[in-house]
Amino acid sequence: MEYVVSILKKFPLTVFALVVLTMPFWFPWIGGYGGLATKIMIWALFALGFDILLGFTGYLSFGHAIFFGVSAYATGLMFKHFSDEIIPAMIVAVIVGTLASVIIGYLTLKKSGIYFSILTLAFGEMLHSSALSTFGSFTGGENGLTLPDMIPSMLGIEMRGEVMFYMTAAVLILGYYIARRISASPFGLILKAIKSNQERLEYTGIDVQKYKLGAFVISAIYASVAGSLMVVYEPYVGTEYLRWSTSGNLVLMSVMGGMGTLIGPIIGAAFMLYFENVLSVPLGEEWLLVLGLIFMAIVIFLPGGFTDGFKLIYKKLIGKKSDGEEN
Amino acid sequence: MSKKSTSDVMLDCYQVSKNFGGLQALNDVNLKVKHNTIHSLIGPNGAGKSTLLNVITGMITPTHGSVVFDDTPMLDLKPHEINQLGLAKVFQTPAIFPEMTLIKNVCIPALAARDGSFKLNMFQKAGMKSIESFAEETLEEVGLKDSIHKEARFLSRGDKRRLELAICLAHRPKMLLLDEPTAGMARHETENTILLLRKIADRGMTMVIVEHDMNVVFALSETISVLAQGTIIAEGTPDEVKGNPKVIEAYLGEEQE
Amino acid sequence: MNYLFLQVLTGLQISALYMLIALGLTLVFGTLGVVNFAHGALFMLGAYFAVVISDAFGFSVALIAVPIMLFIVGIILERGLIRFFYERSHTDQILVTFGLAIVIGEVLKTIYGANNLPFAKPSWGSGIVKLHEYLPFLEGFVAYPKWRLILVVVSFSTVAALFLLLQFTRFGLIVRAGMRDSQMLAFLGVNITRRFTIVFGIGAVIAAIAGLFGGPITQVEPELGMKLLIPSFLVVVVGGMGSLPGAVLASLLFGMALSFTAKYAEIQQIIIYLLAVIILLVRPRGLMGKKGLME
Amino acid sequence: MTKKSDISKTISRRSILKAGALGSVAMSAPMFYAKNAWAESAIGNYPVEGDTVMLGFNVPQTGAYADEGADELRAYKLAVTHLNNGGGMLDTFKPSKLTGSGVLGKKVDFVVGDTQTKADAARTSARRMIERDKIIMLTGGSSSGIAIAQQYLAAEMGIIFMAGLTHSNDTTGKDKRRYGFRHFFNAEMTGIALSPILADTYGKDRRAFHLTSDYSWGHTQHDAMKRGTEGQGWTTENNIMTPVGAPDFSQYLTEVLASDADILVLNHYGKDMVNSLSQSVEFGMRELQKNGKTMEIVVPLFSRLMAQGAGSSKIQGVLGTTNWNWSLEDEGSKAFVQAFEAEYGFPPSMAAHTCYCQTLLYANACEVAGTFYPPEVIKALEGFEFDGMGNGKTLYRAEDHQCFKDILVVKGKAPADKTGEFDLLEIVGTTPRDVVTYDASIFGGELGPYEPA
Repeated sequence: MEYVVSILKKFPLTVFALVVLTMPFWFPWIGGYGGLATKIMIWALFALGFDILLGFTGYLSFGHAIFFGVSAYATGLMFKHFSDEIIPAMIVAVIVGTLASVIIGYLTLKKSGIYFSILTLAFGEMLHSSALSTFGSFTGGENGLTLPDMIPSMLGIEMRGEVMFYMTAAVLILGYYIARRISASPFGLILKAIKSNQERLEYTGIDVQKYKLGAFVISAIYASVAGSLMVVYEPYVGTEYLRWSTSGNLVLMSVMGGMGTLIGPIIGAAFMLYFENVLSVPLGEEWLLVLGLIFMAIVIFLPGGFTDGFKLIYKKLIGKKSDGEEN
Repeated sequence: MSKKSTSDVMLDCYQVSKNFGGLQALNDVNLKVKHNTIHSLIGPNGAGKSTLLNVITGMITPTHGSVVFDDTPMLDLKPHEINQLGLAKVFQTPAIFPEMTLIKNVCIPALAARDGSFKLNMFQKAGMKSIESFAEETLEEVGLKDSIHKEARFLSRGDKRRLELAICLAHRPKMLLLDEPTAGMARHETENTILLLRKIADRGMTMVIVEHDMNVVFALSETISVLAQGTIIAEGTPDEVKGNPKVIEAYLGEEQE
Repeated sequence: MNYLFLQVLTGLQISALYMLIALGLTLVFGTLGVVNFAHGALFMLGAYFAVVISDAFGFSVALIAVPIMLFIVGIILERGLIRFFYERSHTDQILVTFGLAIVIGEVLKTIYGANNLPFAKPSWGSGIVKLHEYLPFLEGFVAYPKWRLILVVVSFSTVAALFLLLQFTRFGLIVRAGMRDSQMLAFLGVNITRRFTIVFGIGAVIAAIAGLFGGPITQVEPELGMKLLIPSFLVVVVGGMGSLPGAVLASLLFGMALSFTAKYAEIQQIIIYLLAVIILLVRPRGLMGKKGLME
Repeated sequence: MTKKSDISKTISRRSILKAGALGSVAMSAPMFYAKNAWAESAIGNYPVEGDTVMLGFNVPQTGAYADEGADELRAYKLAVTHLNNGGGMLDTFKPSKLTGSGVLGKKVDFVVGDTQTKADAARTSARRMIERDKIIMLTGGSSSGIAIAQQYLAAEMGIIFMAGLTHSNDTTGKDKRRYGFRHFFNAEMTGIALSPILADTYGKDRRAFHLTSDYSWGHTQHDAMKRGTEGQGWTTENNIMTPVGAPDFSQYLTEVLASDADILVLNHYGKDMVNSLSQSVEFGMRELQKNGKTMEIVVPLFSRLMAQGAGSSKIQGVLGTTNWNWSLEDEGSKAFVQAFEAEYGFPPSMAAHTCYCQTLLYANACEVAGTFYPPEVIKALEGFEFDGMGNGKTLYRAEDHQCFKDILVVKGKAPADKTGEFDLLEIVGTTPRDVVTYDASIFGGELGPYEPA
């Protein structure tokens, strides 16, 4: 047991990559399937980026679906009007998502606490409503942006099935690597300090506003890549990509997995999608009720989420040892 | 940083006034703090000491007046810009990063000193070593070397103050502002703090101290300014201030309330 | 003239419901410092209780019984769950009450189904009022649903009652003091905990009133809580968290905005969000917010 | 339900097939034992292995349409029982090759998914059923946007999608797909069928005010009603798009009050309908006198579940159209209602009816084609004409995969005339099939190829 944990601690990225890349082999044994595996990767990337904002700086955005959705629409529109090639589409999508995040971040990050949450929520709902009605002719309104008979491809290789899975997995592993580097960097240290004591930080010569914007934009870039991949994976854009419930799900995932740990939100995303799509079948109509109860139990008894739970179990198993040095 | 000051005045508050609604918190306050001195600010409760400190650190904008630090006008500057100019503040209740280890607490100001107020150094791991060893030295200086990997929230109140002092020092400021640095400390802790501050000052640090404990004030200060009802009523060396009738009146007035 | 009058009346009437929901939300926040995302669910619970009881025993029984029931529910919630979150972060409060809202909604759905339960108004509240008979400046025939006028009256009376309670009673005095500094009061030996429980109960009672009088208008279904929670939250935040007059002002603003833009769908569907964004950008703490709270 | 070994064999067989010859030989080995002539061209989950055939029922179990979803699921289960054991409409459906002992010699089994009334969730759960549970046919849905989202996915993956309740013209109009089929009627037919009866009942000189759900179904519904009623001499005073899921319509109703209109057309469905209708009545829209006429409310798409939600006092006398009602007296409807009531204790909704029919229609097409091979099944459905399913002689039009049948115009029953809890709608007219048949090309769109890319 200790040996396993020591390997985990020494080679976290390698272990992570192995678990992700071997998913096609072990996932079906627990009732998973290909499409879900890819979708988990995409949401994991989304949640991972969100952790750089919520987990590090403590800013609870209820409008992060904006970047996921805006980028998804940009990708879809590129496919529709430009070409099936994913590279230009994804580049444009990420640029659009990033621009949106710079503007919205600049306007909202001056507020904190619930004012920030509500402001991001208001921005999100505004865009969602516009996508449904005002811009309906571009977005396809409630029907979603449909892309008949097209298969996104990269340099002529069709992006479906396993090719898509491994591409997404590679992006996720890269994303995880980058996030870990950020976490260990001076930049990451200062982001975590924002959550810890923002006022002290301001009086320590740090331009907190810029760091917050930095975190916001980075997390929005993750969201944009995820949103874009979503459309590559399935050439279809639904309006609910922009809806507050998408942001809400993201929050649920991060909290259940464990905020600020990077791996936590990934586990949270995997758990939630697995629950929603596999465990919901035996549970029937009441699955959402069960999920709500699980969520509440975690917030009440295990504020650190699953990752905290694992730590507790581990400590129980090996007897109490070391104060769990942060990594 | 290396800019040479043209006068021997490091901090110059000129006719600073602040109005909160109808309340005149500060009224034409003039305060000059000289290089390499410890300058104390005393006065009864509600005299405007905290307001003045907050004006200096950029938290409050005065109604009128000016604040010049090291030849740079400081009004309209944000707290972090003021800090980058070399002015660090030790808060009344210790302001630290409670969930972080001591070493990380001190690395942050060290980074701010090295990289400025913002740097997108997401991948830079190199150079962290020197920052860390510098942080360690600073912690050693304030006497916290033994617990550098402890989380700050587990420290005693006195140690939290030391940590905060280390945070301020790690930025290599030109001047320290201390808001009641010994509040709530036991006697021996207070004495240790006095020694520590003396040691720091002797290496060439300007300090402004707001303090209630007269033992601390008289043990440390070269100059004392007395603030009452928003105005400076007396200023001078400890001995001059001690005998000033206005000061006695101001303090007695407080006691009668 | 008639048109303008009707628009104003409609705006007033839309804001009445927002106001009732926002009132409990902002009271609980201002006093207890708790961000209660489950408040919409409490409103919905009130509406379900109201429809079930008034079907079985008539509306007048419900009028008495539902506020009492919600008061009890509120006290159980506060004692059993919310009080453990006073010391936790606002984020945690949002999260746990958000979870609670999902659970309440799903339980109601399991019991009563996802479709609307028809809520029959009592006979004294149905029908229309011919306003032109009372207001001489109206030309021709101008009528408005009686129930909606009752809602406006109930809503403003509730606001007034709450205001009087807080402003002119000893209980209100302590609660208002507690809003400023709860530790201080605890030192003074005031049992602030019990009063906080009661405040949460009062919040739930206001939700019950909203359910009783709002239910017949909006119909009763398990997503109602969430549907009204978001606009109500916007009302509270735009008004300034914890400010009762702010909540009143913001709900009036939203109500009028929704009423006057009704013809222009593109604007109307985003108007409250647009207003919220603009107001919060210009006035960071909302219309009447206090510095320090919620930051 | 599903064998583990099946699932673990491959995560996505199609991609492997495409990936390389080696993989394809290894993975598709079992196919060589399939009896069908088209074995080499696998599409979707064809060929079907083993002795059961799997159907996927994707219905809203959570969210706003959960009750409709529950009723649809009841109908699907009943359909599976009848396919395997006989009974129900199997005895009335003509021409039918269904035997009541499974389909093509295989036992029919099913899996269920939750669409959550969200397009994205619907697609994810559809994928689960397609990729993991190996369904050969997908069906369900209770909202047009979601049906269309699933229809595109199904077409991409080579799975036939038998749409459930979806009334938007788009489903078989601009968003039609070769792999999607709709038994339910649509907004265009509502417009054609309802308008003459409205003109007969309320007169030709009427001014209508529309309130319309702001999404694709609402738009097509408004469009069809506007054209239909204006063809009868009505004028359209105004139209306001209302947001989906609005709990309060008072601000729009105020506009109606202030206008010159004497008819209010509510292009809403589900809870929106219940809310807007109840509130319209509350605002006195049925007592008001305008232009010397009594104001009237029209609900173009009517359903029994909605009528129940609004309460019979409010729907009394209100006109609308419906796909089917349990009170119909033909043999097919009677057989279905009887079987449904015997199983569940209450009559089925129109959503249940269309889902039941779709399942039988698909199964029969397989029998007719003699294979589950999708292109052949599609050809068997295209242009198929049948009877005995409750709507008289019905045609699955080849050009757009839309069913054409007689359309029922219904009126809300007065509380006094009700014979029971579920007796809410009275059929006041039937518009014949050839009247509601429109030109297939008017909405544009392409069906796409028989064999997906």
